[in-house]
Amino acid sequence: MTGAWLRSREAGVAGLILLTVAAVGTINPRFLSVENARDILIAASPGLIVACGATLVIVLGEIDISMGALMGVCAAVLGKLVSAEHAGLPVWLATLIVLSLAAGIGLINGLLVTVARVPSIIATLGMLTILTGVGDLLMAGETIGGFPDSLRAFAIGHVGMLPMPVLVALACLAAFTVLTRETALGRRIYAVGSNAHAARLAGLPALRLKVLAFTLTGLLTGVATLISAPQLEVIEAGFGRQFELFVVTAVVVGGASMSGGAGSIAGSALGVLLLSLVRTALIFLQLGIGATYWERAIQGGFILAAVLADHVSRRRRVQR
Amino acid sequence: MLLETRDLGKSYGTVRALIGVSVSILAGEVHALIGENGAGKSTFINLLAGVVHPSSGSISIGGEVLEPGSVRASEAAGIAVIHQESTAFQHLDALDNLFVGREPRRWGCVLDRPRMRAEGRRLLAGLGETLQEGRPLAELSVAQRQMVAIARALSVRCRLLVLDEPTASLSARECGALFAAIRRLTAAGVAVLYVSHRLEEILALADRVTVLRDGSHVETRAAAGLSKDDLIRSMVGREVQEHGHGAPSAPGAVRLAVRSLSRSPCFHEISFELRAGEIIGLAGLVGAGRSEVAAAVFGADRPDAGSVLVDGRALPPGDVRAAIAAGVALVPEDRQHLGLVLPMTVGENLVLAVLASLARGGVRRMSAEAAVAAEQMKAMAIKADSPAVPVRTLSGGNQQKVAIGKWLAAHPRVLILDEPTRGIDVGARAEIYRLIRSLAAGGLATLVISSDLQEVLGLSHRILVMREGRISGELSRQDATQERILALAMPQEAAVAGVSP
Amino acid sequence: AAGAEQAAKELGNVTLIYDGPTDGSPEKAAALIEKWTLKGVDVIAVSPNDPEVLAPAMQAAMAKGVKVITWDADGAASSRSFFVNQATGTQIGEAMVDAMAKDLGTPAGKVAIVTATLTAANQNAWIAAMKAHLASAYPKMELVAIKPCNEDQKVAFQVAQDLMKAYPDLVGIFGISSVAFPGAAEAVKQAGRSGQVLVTGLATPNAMKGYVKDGTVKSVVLWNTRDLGYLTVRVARALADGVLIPGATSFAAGSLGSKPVAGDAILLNNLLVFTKANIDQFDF
Amino acid sequence: MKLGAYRYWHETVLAALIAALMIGAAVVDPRFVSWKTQIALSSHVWELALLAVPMTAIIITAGIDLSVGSAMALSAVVLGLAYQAGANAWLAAACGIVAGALCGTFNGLAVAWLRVHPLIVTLATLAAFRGVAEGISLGRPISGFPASFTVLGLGTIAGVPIAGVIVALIATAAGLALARTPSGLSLYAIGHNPAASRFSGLPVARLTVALYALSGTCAGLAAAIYVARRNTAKADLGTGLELDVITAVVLGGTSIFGGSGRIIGTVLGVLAIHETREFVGWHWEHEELNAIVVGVLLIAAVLLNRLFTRPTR
Ligand SMILES: Nc1ncnc2c1ncn2[C@@H]1O[C@H](COP(=O)(O)OP(=O)(O)OP(=O)(O)O)[C@@H](O)[C@H]1O
Ligand SMILES: Nc1ncnc2c1ncn2[C@@H]1O[C@H](COP(=O)(O)OP(=O)(O)OP(=O)(O)O)[C@@H](O)[C@H]1O
Ligand SMILES: [Mg+2]
Ligand SMILES: [Mg+2]
Repeated sequence: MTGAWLRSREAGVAGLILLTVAAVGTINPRFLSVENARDILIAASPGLIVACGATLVIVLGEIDISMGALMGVCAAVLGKLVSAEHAGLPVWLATLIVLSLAAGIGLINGLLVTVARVPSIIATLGMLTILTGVGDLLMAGETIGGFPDSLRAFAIGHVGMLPMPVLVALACLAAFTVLTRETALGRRIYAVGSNAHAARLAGLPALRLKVLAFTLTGLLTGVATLISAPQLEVIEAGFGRQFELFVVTAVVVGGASMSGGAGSIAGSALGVLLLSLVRTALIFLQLGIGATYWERAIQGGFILAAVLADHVSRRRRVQR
Repeated sequence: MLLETRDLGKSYGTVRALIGVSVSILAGEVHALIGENGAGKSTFINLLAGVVHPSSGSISIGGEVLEPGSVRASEAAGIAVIHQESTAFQHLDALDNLFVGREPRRWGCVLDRPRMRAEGRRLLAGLGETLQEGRPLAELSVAQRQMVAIARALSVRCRLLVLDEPTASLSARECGALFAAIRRLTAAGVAVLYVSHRLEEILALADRVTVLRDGSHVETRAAAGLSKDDLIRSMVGREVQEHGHGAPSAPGAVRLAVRSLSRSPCFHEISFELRAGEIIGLAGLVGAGRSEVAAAVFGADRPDAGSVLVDGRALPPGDVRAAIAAGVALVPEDRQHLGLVLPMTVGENLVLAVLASLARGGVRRMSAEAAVAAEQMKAMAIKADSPAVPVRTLSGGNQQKVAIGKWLAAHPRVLILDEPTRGIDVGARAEIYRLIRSLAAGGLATLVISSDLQEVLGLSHRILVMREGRISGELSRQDATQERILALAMPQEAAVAGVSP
Repeated sequence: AAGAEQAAKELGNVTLIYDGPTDGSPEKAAALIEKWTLKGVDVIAVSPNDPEVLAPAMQAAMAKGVKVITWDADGAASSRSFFVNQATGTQIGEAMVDAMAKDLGTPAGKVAIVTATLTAANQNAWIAAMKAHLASAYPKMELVAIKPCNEDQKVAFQVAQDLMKAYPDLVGIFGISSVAFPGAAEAVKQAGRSGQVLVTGLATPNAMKGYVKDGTVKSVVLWNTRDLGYLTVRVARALADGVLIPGATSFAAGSLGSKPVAGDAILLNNLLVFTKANIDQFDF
Repeated sequence: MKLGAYRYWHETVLAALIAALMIGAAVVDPRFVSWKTQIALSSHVWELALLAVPMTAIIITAGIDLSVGSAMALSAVVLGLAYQAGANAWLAAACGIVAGALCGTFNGLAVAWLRVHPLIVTLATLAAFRGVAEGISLGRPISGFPASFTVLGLGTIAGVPIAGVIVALIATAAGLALARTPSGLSLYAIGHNPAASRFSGLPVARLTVALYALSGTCAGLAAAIYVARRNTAKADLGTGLELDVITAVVLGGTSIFGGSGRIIGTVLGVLAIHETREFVGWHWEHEELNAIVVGVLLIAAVLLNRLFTRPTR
């Protein structure tokens, strides 16, 4: 059992994380502070939350790339609803509306993919484009500010030692780990992604599972917006841009397969952490101003190395 | 009477896959269902399983009418099905595979792992297997996977167990365990509906036999006293020329020489020579490594050691294109995944292997391609409306003819046929045999891999037998008998129990 | 915008059309200039987000007889007739450095810059000026890092957080875009280091009021965008009417009075520094 | 009625949509549909069209290339640096194109030989290529190319933009190659079933590498055209272009699952997006609307196609 785990994708990513942390920590011990760990976790929490849903979608053999734009729309709507200069609704009502909106968009994605049988990459690419436009229209080049304190407290508050966003992320991770590993629903999701035809023969409700996964991804995107947007005092146009790219990359780095059936919540979470580490690590390495211009290249190379290394080692293990 | 179909029919557009079939199945009997490719056997089973919706008619089980087109209703009524195609979930482990879709649960949603484990062990033990938990099914052997699928079907407390060609990938040992399990079930009053192209199995197992032809019910009668010829006549509706031995033409020069070819763990130290005009049969149990040898000779896999020579010249290892250029052709076992591009047309598939050589100046010559396609369709007697229909729409036998014709168009010097007639009905089979013989007579060097001993015996000039990755012996056509081949093929210690015939 | 609309209303014969790429892409901005050239407007006032990329399109517009002026930021001299100059890149960069030095009291210690993107032309011009000014005027202030936030406030926030931890003796952060500045300020505020790590940069007073009042930010550098809009529309009208011609030395800018013209630049020259004392007087 | 036999439903639907749009535009504002306006606006589409051609072939093989925008930026920067280093502008352009080809070859090798899913490879190189572009240029723009070079982006032959002529030639060549060469048919076979293609002796790995290399080369060429038009080489150009390109290709009827698609469809897809965008921008002056209209168009085209073609299974 432990032997199998050590050979798994999760172990590989965890190893890379440890290696990065150890290396950067050796060069700059301040990297190893509790404070820094906390900040990295806070920054990673929206990714951790949405990756839960994205993992389900990818395990089902589909893909969702509309999350970033949806986040932008959710943030804009949230801002407009709660801020005093716009609607000024009570926080609970605004929260409810934002979450329903996010889940609703996810539901539409799901229905497009299942009922209308639009390939998921096209459906969500279309949704991404539409939502980007809607988000920009809502923001209209302005900023929206004035979040009530209760909302701010939710995003930057603590429960004991734990920051709220991290707490929410951990709760999501725990719930989805149990969902995928220990419930009939979870195993069915893997079954459908593994072999759609066999799933049909086994009478599994593939379409309903897909709609559910897309809806959950939407809903989680809403949750992620709620914990991250009010971290700042104002919301700018472009909030959440390219977030989908980050999440999909992280889930894939974490071992999910584009052809479905494979992937785990733990792997995806580790993928998010790994990718979240890189930017901070680069700052702590204090490479000087010139190195700044190579940061994106280093990040890209890092992803490439992680993915290629795994594929090469996997190919050595399984022949053909 | 356990189950009764009344006037059951199914049409796909204009294709009438099943026409007014009324059959009854009795509790405790093994009821065999036979027919040519495309006769409607799988369709009949899919209707019982609720996978497809009938166009007409009804099914009643235990006197109650079954809700049509619902997998869950069929399951609830006690019908368990093992489908023809693999229905395994490769990413899940054996335990999940056994129970997905009807998991034992606690509090409505959480899996009851201990119960699954206990139940899974019990089910697999009944088939002589042990439960391998935690390993994805992809890591198990084909036979182990099939046994998991069978155990899954048995896990339902069923009244009718349906098996659609369950033994296609099982070796003798597993077949024995399966037949024993079937007999236990029938003794307990469960009915078994059994589909197979292996007529020997039918005669050994079945109590009654139902024959379908072109979607229609031909007859149902008791199996006792029937002969293989009776079954064939009933399936095909005419006499089939049983394959007599063609006269072995004088073998020519050595075309293909394989020297100490090894690829661990699949096969070791394989050496043989194949001459022009010769047909060698390669026999062995499933998993003996024959397909792997073929793939290595063809350059699809890279061997660890050894060499392959065509006309005395060594082929670079692991290079399909070099092998093809030297005149080697392989009709693979898995025609759906390796042999054909199913969504493409018959014509395109037929010219795929000769595309480059038909082109002039890097531009395709459509007329030349059409001519080649037409020639092969005629030579192989491929039944298709036109070369422009997708191969996918053809019946299995005709697909196989396309897979062979595609290589004949390339005028190979060495032809390797891996299970050329698996899943092919008697009529189409006879045509393929005739073709292989005439090609050999024309000087083609042919290697035929087959699990069907009749086929190997009937076709080959010489027979090689493989056991556990090694060549365990060679038999000339005069010396070869089923018993001697089996003796060479069987693992030394394995029990011979339950092997058919 | 408010200033521009006011000018348009005063003049009465101006139709104002606002257009701009939603994602700040220079390519799209160039495409917009080409579109308006085709549609045939009298004057295009460009705030070039990338002077180099926009230059060919602006030149083409001038060749078609459309008057092109720049405002807010300048373009290549050959690509426009006048620049409504609120401040040059050098002035802006130096003003930010000076503000930081003043806020620090003793201009010494490590400082860092959070910029928009590594390729943002205006920001890069300011950074160049800042580097030069730091080196010549404040040698004791050491610039330790320049980090992009990719025009994402969350990233600006996180980058500023990381900078404070990686350089515990950091004394100041420049947020040199309207996105980077509030993000950096929020990070300092949440870290509880308001007053220890000073933040300054460019942003509108409204976005920064909170941070100025709680002491996280002591100065915000910006020009009066309201006046700039007003002046720009005035200049455009005058240019279209042929009233403003090259060689003029002053320009009557309505309620702003007379503004000096230096070469091809109409000088607004009102780089502002907002502090706790004056920020409430501005609303934009 | 046998509708199934007609193979060009998607193209027909797209062409009709474009025609409807143009007629509508002519009614609203005749200036928009004038030859002069259309030629002038066409300069906005050449890079998109150029990259959509190899992307069509790649998607036909069930692959994808997300790195085209970044490869284009890297090519442009290499072009600029070579020019700054004293090379003649045309030689510099050649350097840029070679850089693009190398980017593409890298993708191709990773996909074909290491057998990593193309989405994953190019997701990583999407960041890596642009990062290298930023690194070697330090984010600075390079401009001041001679007029003899900018003619590539701005010049016309008999009233037709030179860039357009280049794109038309490449698209025609690609269309013919797909329909009329062994390699073309091989790409469709690979898209449907790479294993069977290999077993048929098709040069799967070689074609795959060549295809991605071609995509990189076209990115290099697109970079040269862009730099010539805007007289600036910079590391941020082509940001987000990959999504536009993919949108155009799938709008043109190429199946994202591989095995089907035609250049003519892609050309119509590019045209549909281009005209829609330009008209929306022309008439409503709302950049944001563009995105919404294109997104709706994308989904609507797939749905419309469903109405006409029954899935055969
Ligand atoms: N989904 C489908 N669409 C169209 N035709 C179908 C479909 N499924 C089966 N058919 C047709 O129905 C007929 C019966 O097919 P079926 O699979 O039942 O045959 P079978 O007896 O199981 O043959 P085999 O021995 O090859 O398994 C064939 O002509 C087949 O082409
Ligand atoms: N898909 C697979 N997964 C795991 N092991 C496999 C798989 N296919 C074959 N094997 C293993 O590879 C070895 C050789 O198999 P191979 O298919 O070459 O046998 P064969 O003699 O050709 O049998 P067949 O009658 O199926 O063609 C066996 O040990 C078998 O268990
Ligand atoms: Mg069948
Ligand atoms: Mg085999």
